[in-house]
Amino acid sequence: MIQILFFARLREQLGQSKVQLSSDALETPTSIQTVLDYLQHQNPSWRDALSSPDLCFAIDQEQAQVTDLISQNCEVAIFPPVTGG
Amino acid sequence: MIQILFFARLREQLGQSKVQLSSDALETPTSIQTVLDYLQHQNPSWRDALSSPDLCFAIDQEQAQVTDLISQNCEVAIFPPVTGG
Amino acid sequence: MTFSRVSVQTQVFDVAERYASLASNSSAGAVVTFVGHVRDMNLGQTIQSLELEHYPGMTEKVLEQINLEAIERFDINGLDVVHRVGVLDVNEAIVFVGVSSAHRGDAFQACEFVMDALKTRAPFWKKEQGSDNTAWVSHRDSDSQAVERWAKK
Amino acid sequence: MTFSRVSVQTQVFDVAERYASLASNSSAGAVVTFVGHVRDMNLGQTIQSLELEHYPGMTEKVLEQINLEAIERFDINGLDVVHRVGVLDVNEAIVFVGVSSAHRGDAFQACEFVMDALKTRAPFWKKEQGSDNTAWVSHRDSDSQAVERWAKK
Repeated sequence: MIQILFFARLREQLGQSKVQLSSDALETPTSIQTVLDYLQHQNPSWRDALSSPDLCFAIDQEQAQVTDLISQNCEVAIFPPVTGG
Repeated sequence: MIQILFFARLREQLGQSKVQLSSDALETPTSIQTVLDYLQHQNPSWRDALSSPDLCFAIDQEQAQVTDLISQNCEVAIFPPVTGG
Repeated sequence: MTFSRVSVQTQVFDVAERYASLASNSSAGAVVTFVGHVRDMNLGQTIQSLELEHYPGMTEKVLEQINLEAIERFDINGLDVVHRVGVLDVNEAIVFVGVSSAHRGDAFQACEFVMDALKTRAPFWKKEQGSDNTAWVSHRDSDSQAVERWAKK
Repeated sequence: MTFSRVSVQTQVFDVAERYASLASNSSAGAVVTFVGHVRDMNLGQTIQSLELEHYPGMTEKVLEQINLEAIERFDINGLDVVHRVGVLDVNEAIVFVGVSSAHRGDAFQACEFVMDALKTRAPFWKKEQGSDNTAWVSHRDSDSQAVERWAKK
């Protein structure tokens, strides 16, 4: 299972804060890009939000690139650029 | 009259915090260097302290160079490099 | 041994208490603090309140990692970082970064380094409640530029 | 209108109160403070107390001039400088420089600029009472170097 978390503007756009992909939904290892493509395919209304060029990513709570690989039981986070401080 | 103030290490070395030069002691305008020479001539025991290469100067409470000119009724200050903060 | 602390909290923090704790180390010499507050205006709009969302778990890890990097790069004795989340009113303090060091240059640099890194790496997001509407705050290019000067040559 | 204040005083100052006063301007956004303390050691000797001499009249003028320069160079809302004179114990605060600004970069820079300028231009002199002897503190070359980076190109 891969857990996918959404934050801030993206969370509001998608209307939810997380989705879980079961192990038969996507073969692993897979890239964040493949997850993005899969989610857009499953939910066409998410296309705009998930193809925003400014999205940032984390795998298991560490900053990641869209090409980085995910294995089973990973926690993947997708969010807009951070604006704290 | 020119009032001359000494601070910190220099004040202790000279054993006093100020001297006043009457208007007939030195013709004005005159430079700080001339005042230094005059003081050393009048008080040979001040020679070492007043020829220290690190001395700093102010005329009427504004930073000055040893070559800057002084007129009557000026307040001249001579002191070691500052160490506040 | 360097004192390092991070806290992500909904409660108001006490700047005086945090400053005093950093200053209590008698070899400190220099204490630099940064405090960020909710501004009453942003991009011409009056702000009424701010809501701060974050990524629990990752936030703390990133802040601790930034502190470690600061301790490695600068000669400092103490480092204290607090960031609030939840709803904040205008003028409330959002973030505190305090650094103590024997040298003022290191204290200033470490404090600025931590702020620049936090602004670009810590997963916080601000949503502003203005007089007219509510909007997510956009990332500033100036923050990305600010952090670039710390890149190791 | 920028708030600017300088104070040279024998009394202890209250960092919390000075910080609160800078932060109370709701357009501030960023508040950076520097506090310098009496260290317990200097050049390997244990320090018991510090005596600060100054040049009354010139000191205040120089501090006000430095504040004016900071206000001219940086985009800041408030600037508060306090420096103590007289006898200070180990760990007591010597100097406070607080800056408020809409921008953290300007707040950091102005605070560091004021400290560098004060260290090299304000007529204060420190005398340390150590365990063995009493000695005037020497000027540090690093302070002269620090101020040079602010020279206008």
